[in-house]
Order: sequence, then structure tokens, then C-alpha cells
Amino acid sequence: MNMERIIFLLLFGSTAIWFAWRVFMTKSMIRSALSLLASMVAIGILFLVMQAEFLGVLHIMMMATEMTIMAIFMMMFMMDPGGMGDMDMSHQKKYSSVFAFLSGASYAAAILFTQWPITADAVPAPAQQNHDLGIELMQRSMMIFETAGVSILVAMIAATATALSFNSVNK
Amino acid sequence: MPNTYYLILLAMLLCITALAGCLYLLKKSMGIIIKEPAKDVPVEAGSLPQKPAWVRFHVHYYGFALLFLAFDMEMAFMYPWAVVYKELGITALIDMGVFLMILFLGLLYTWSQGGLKRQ
Amino acid sequence: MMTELIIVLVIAAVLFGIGVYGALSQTNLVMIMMGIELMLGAAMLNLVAFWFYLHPKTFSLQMFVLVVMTVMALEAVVGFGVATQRFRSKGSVEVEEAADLKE
Amino acid sequence: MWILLIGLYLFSVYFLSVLERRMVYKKWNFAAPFSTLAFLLVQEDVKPHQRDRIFYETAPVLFIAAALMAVGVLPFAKGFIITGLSTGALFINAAFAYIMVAIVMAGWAPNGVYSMIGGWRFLAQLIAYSMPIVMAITATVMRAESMSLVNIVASQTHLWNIIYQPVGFVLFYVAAMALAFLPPFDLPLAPGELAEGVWAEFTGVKLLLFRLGRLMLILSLSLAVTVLFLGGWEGPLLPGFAWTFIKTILVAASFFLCGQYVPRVQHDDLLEWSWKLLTPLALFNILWVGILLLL
Repeated sequence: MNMERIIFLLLFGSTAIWFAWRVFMTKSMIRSALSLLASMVAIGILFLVMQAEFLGVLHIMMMATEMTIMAIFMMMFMMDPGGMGDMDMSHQKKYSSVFAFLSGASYAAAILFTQWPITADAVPAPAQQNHDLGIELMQRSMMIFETAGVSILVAMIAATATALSFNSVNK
Repeated sequence: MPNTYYLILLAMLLCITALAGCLYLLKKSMGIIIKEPAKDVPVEAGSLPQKPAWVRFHVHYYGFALLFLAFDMEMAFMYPWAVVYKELGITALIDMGVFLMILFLGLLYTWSQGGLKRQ
Repeated sequence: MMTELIIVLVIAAVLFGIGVYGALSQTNLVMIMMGIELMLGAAMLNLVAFWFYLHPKTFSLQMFVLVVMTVMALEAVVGFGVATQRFRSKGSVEVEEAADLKE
Repeated sequence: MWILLIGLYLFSVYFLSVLERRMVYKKWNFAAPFSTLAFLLVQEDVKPHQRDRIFYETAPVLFIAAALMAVGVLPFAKGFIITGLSTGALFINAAFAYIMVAIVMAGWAPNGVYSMIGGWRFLAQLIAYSMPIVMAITATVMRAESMSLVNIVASQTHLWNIIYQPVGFVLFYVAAMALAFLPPFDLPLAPGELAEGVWAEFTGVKLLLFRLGRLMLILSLSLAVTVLFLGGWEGPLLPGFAWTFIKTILVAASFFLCGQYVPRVQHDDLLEWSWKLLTPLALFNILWVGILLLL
């Protein structure tokens, strides 16, 4: 039991949940993209509270660009990205809320009825963590790492092939 | 101590926010805004804007944005690799070389399809 | 320790629930992707919690978090590619108007 | 000692603003920063109607916070660092990413055409400069075998990184200028074309926060260049912190000087050149450092 950690977990956890909720409750598209960014930053701070320093800082950094790019795609696709009109963008609200509640509740039940094998092992210092992660990346998980590279390549090719207009290229 | 570091950074953030908040409050206490016609309208080169600026907008560099989003992931793997590079030597160089070649192929594909042209 | 782990996991469960709600209830493709990102974020939170409380010496878990992060970015990339294509051909990214994909 | 450092920091911010003025108006004016400060404090707070209320208030705060957070992990002298975070090299990157978020928010908030175009242009600029900056930092991390900025400085005791990896230095320098939107890359503001773009709708205290944040951003970036490539506090005779500040001011002055003689770069051109030229160069830089380290 670490009181300080519990306080920070609850604080940033509730921040993450609040902003996640705002994502779907606001009419303005840019606001919802940046609320998602705020929620993700809160998740990154939770990583920092749990002393996964590299992952936390990396997550905070990656999400900034990812969510802002999401915002520009919103701008491109929506008639009214500022939410100034009164357009409803949701459907089947009742079923989805019931289904979301069921999935969340079953998830929570699974958490509460499991006996978690907590260890007493000390967490390595952040500098040691970076080193260990590098060793893991280069030795045991080397194939996973290269596979991730291949999947990034596939995604790049897929995105280029679908998104870019070829009219100008083919002439 | 990592935890103290995070607390210091959080305290810095809170201090800056508090300072900015103080400035805002100071500003608020220093006077009121006089309402005048066309004062609160965004600048638009002489003429009053006809409609709000928040409309559909074609962002011409979306191809670059997609490429960047995928290419950006490389650094998640690159930082831990860079930390252990000297220790592992040539193995690490070859591993990362293969990975970067794979990513560079994606860049070359986009290049060959005209994705890196001015839109 | 157990309480802390349960707190984190419940936070992740709530985030996951909100993500499911978003992915099911929104009509816009990009908003659906936001719901999916939230679900993946909850998964990452779970993984980090398991690493911290259960196996702090096992770095495969951190590696797994990196892979999930990659999946998150790639999902966004491919999703945007598909959305741009839909928008170019049909002029809309609403999923309710995508019934022509059935044929 | 800490008070001295904070005093030096504030003095550098003041000096930079004098220097920036010198570069534009060609004459020294040491009172100008104070008169600007007083003016901005009493200027009427005009707010556009139909603005996004939350973003309009928070964007300046986020901007100055992001610019200052980077200083939190940069060492001033041996043993004088606010937080010796062991992922410092990544943290400065993360802090600088939020500069872009703040500018995009500020561009979106006033619901004006000019400011919005400025904001989206800065996002294009980020897409252009982000890969070179990340890879240049990675190359310094490779040499130091650690992401901690103190270790990165310590690895340059014998040979500064500017000589060891000149390509990386050039990339980082250009990317830093693009990050601080200094003249050849001042797309989001573009006075004369966009009429101060992103900042056009901000008056009073908010503009003050933006201007101050910009100066602090330039200072943080010059400090980052000093720490990553110019050997940080290393130097003969003078004490460490003096060297850090001398180098930082020199780098900042060179930023201002370079910007004067280069025409403004369009964001399309910037994107194209950065992906066709700078990214392959950055990959080459990593290969170069990798081979040098193995020898």
C-alpha cells in the first residue's frame, strides 16, 4: 500500500475517464480529438506513476502528433468541424450503451474475482529499464521487432495506395 | 529518485499554470472591454468575414501526414536500441539496418507513387 | 498492492467501456477510430499495470506495449487511408451510408 | 547558485528579446522589452465572437508550459539540473511536440481564417522537421549509451558531437529553427502574408504569454543544441554554467542571424525537401555514427 501512489492513480485515472467521456459528448470535432489527446496524456502520466518512464514519455509524445493528425482528417471530412450547427452524429445509442456497460461490467467482474499473484520484486531503475528494454528488443523479441517493421511497411503501402489520388501520376 | 523527479516536473507545470492564471486575473481586474461594432470580428484583410472559418478545409499535405504517422513509430524502437547499441555492436547495427531498410522501402514506394510531390 | 492493481484495472475497464460505447454509437468513421484508440489505450494501461505489479523483471511486457502502440498508429494510418478513399468516391465518411460495400 | 542560474536565465530571455529587436530594426534598444511588457499588460483584451472558449484561454498557457518544461531536463552545469530524468532526450522531444499542439489550438480557437491557416501550416512544419530532429537526437544517444542528458554531455568530454556527427548537427539546427518558427520557417506567423497568422487574434496578456513563450522556446532550443552537440558545460578556464550560457546565447544569436538572409520557405517545399532530402540524410547520419562507434 502506497498512499501517495493511490492518490495519483485516482487523480489521473479520473482525468483520463473524464476526457474520454468528453470525446463522445462534444459537438466540436477538434475538441473531441484534443480531448482524446488529453485522455491519452493522462494515461501516459499513469504509466509514469507506475514507473514505466520510457513508455510514459513515449506515449505522451506519440499521441500529440497522432491526435492532431486525427484533427486534420476531421477537418477534411466533416461539413461542420466546429460543431456550430446542431448535428447529431450518433446512432443506436441505447444498444451501444447497454453493450458498453455489459462489456465494462464483465471486465470489472473478471478483475475483482481474480486472485492476482502480486510479486515483491523491486522495479528496476529507469536507466536500467531502458537498457533492459533494448536488450529485450535486440535479442529475445528481435523477430517481433522486425515483424513490426514489416507491418509498418504494409500499412504505409496500404495508406498510400488507398489515400493518394493517382490521376496526376498516371499521365 | 524517479518519483521525486516527476513530482518536480508536475510542480513546475502547476507553477507555470498558476503564474498564467495570476496574469489572467490581473488583466481581468484592470478594466472592461468596451463593446463596439465589428471589434470582435476576426481579421480578414479589410472586409468582414462572411461566414465562420470552421468549415471543411482540404489539407493538402494529408499524404505526408499518413506517411509520417507510420514512419514515426520507428523511434519507439530506435531509442531503446540506441541505448544498447555500443554493447551489442555489429548485431545491433544489422538488426536496425534491416528494420530501417524496410521502413525506407515504404518511403520509396510513396515517393515512386508521387506521394512526395507538391499537391 | 492488490488494491492499487485493482484500481488501475478498473480505470482501464471504464476506459474500455467508453471506447466500446464510442465505437458502436458514432456514425463517423474517424470518431469510431477514436473509440478503438481508447480501447487500445486501456489495453496498454492493463499491460503496464501487469508489468509493474506482477512481473517487473519481464521486459516482454514492455515490448508488448510498444507493439500495441504500433498497432494504434497503424490502425490510424489504414483507417485514414480507407476514409480518404471513401470520401473521394462517395463524398462522406458516415458508416450508415456505406451500405454499398455489402454488394 | 540556483538563484544565480535563475537570474542568468531571466537575463538571457531579456537579452534575446533585445537581440531579436536588433536583428529586425538594426539598432540597439535596451528598454524595448520593458515597454512592450507594459504595453501588453495594459492592452485591451479583445476577444473574437464565436471563439472556442476553452482553447482560446488554454493555448497560450500550454505554449509557455511546453517551452519551459524542456528546461526541466536540460543541465546548466555539472550537478545543476532541475530533474536528471533518465529519458531526458525523449522528454525534450515530447515537450516540443506540445508546442505544435498549442499552436494548432491557438490557430483553431479564434474562428478566423488567417489564424487557422497558420495553425495547419505549423502542423505541416512539424511533419517536416520531426523526423530529422528525432533521428539527430537518437544519434547522440547512441554515442552516450544513455538517454540522460547529463550522460550525453559527459560523452562529449574529448570530442564535441558537432565534430563527431556534423550532419546530425546541421539537421538538428535546421529543425530547431523550424520548431521555433524563426524567420525562414515562420509560416504560422508570416507577417506580411498572414498578418501575424496564429497570433493575430490574441491581444493583451495572451499575446504576452505567446511572445514570452517564444523567447523561452528559442532559449530552450539553443540550450538543447548546446547540450546535445556543443559539449554543454565543457570548456576551459571559466566555470561550467558560464560556458553553457555563452554557448546558448551564441547559438540563439546565430539562429536570428541565419534567418535574415534566407527567404521564407513554403510549407509544401519544406515538406518535400524534408522527406526527400533530410530524412535520408538523417538515416545516413545514424549509419555514420554507428560505423564510427564500431571502429
